[in-house]
Amino acid sequence: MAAPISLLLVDNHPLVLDGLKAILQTYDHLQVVATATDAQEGVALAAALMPDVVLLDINMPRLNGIDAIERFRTVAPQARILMLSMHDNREYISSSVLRGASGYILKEVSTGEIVAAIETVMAGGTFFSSGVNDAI
Amino acid sequence: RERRLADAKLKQLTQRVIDTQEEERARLARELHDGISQSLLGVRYRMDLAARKVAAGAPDAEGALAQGVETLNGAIKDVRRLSHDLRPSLLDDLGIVAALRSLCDNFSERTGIDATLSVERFEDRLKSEPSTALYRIAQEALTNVERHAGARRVDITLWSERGRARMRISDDGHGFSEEALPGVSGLGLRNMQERMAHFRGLLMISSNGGGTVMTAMMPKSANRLQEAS
Amino acid sequence: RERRLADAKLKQLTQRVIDTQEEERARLARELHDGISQSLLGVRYRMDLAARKVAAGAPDAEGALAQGVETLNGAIKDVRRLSHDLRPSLLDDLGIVAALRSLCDNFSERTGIDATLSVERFEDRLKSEPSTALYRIAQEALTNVERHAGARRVDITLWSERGRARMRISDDGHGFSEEALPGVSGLGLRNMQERMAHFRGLLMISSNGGGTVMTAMMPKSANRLQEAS
Ligand SMILES: Nc1ncnc2c1ncn2[C@@H]1O[C@H](COP(=O)(O)OP(=O)(O)OP(=O)(O)O)[C@@H](O)[C@H]1O
Ligand SMILES: Nc1ncnc2c1ncn2[C@@H]1O[C@H](COP(=O)(O)OP(=O)(O)OP(=O)(O)O)[C@@H](O)[C@H]1O
Ligand SMILES: [K+]
Ligand SMILES: [Mg+2]
Ligand SMILES: [Mg+2]
Ligand SMILES: [Mg+2]
Repeated sequence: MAAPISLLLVDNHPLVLDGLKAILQTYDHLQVVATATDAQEGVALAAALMPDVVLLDINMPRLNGIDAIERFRTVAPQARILMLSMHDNREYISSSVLRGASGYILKEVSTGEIVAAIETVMAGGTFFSSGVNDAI
Repeated sequence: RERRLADAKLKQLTQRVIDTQEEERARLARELHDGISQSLLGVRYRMDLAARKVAAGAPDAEGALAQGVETLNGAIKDVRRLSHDLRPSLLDDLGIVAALRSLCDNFSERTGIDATLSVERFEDRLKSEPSTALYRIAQEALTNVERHAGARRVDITLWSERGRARMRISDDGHGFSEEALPGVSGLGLRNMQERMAHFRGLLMISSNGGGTVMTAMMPKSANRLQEAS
Repeated sequence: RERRLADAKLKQLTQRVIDTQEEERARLARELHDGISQSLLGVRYRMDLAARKVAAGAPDAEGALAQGVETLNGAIKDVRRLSHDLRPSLLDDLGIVAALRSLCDNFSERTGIDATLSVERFEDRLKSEPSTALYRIAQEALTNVERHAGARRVDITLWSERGRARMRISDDGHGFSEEALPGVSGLGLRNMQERMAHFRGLLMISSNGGGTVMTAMMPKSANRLQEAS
């Protein structure tokens, strides 16, 4: 069996991190290797752990997710960036893509969809979740 | 000149209101976005987890559900608190007496300053807007007591005088001098008086070394049913 | 007499300012209390139901959970909308251009009036508060276009003039006469000008049968980094 997809979760809200981690861990082909509540900390972890996919929140104090994309790309070029956001706003989506994110999904979509997004970006594709498609 | 003065006063007031409103909006938006939304997402993921465990016949779906319910209860409390701060539904549902009582209770609990409500021969016949005005006045007065008075206790008394609603708020703090009054710095006292003026009521303020007393006097026209007096 | 008139006008305006704020709070409180709270309680019941079914080994716990998740998603959307209306996080995260673009998109979609944003040699160096001010001015101007202009299209242009931010909002409606301006009825135009005045900026308003043009001019001091001009 292939090695599981390694994931780094970055979100400033612990309840989101805990919840997301708990559910993603139940999938055999996924492995959450680290979580960070701060984008800067996330970048450092990405550099150290070289995850396959980074799930990245947008609204975070200090450094926001969109501004952090380039830093992740610099320290861990192989990592796919999947934005996980509260906003279905076109402006957020286009800036994310422009800066190098491979996908953009709303936080409240089903876990099945989050997993599908992870698999898609892992395979080199792009993924935009249901609520987001209307916006682009 | 008079007119310019009035204009300047209005400008200053508008400016203060715009500032406070913008701050309030930003604060609320943050609470909704960073607090409540995120908790709800936490619940969302727990529910998915529970559903997955149920589907797989795994044993501890109940654990995931319990965690979700706990987070959800917290979020429900936050929503209630926010909406209550904005406009106490108690005011609409139970009237001014219950709303003020709850205001006093919360205030005492939060600040440690003893706050009590006495109701003496008060007939609640106020329309909704004057009720809100009295509630806001009490809210702002308590805020002042907390911030400025150095008081150990504050009493709110509600009564009616020939059908006219009256509310007195008195604290045992160090008071303030008359000179502090007409300053433009504070919005609180000014707002209180404007609110009363709007209903052709009056707010009397007196303060000395023994504390501060504010008396709000509503006219009969603030009542729901108007009869000859 | 002059003075009494000015005073009465002042009172009336002050009252409008307070009333508007109170209305906004009341509306928010209602949405939180009647809308979001109730949805969350609904979710809560579904989760309890699911937990009991799981405990009893009953089959369709997943059905109850799915219903709960659906309601929860609705509540999350409602919270998002509320928080966005209060203060668009776009303004903080991506700046005024993105926020105005999104404002135009939403406005067009909602009203059917064509709204576009043009950005011409604009360097976004505004501090946060002046950014918010421009956004609010655009919001209020669009509201006026919707309510009063009878316009088919409105254009917002953003540019910089020797480092100073400029925003022009023009519509192709029927405009209004100068006399309509100094009336006590409206708060909108006055608020816009107050917001600009606060940053030592200016709001120019001109209107004729061919439409209305508002130009907001920020001074250099509204920028983050101040250099000699
Ligand atoms: N209960 C009180 N005890 C002592 N001093 C008071 C009391 N209430 C008001 N003051 C004095 O009166 C001043 C004006 O009060 P006001 O509520 O108008 O403004 P503020 O509280 O300073 O500011 P704001 O209410 O606008 O946040 C206060 O700064 C304070 O010095
Ligand atoms: N774009 C416009 N086209 C035509 N008339 C306008 C436009 N903007 C403003 N007006 C006129 O100017 C008046 C004043 O506008 P203002 O925004 O100050 O008040 P309002 O919209 O009437 O009320 P408020 O904004 O306080 O809810 C309006 O009543 C309207 O007659
Ligand atoms: K796993
Ligand atoms: Mg966040
Ligand atoms: Mg005060
Ligand atoms: Mg208006």
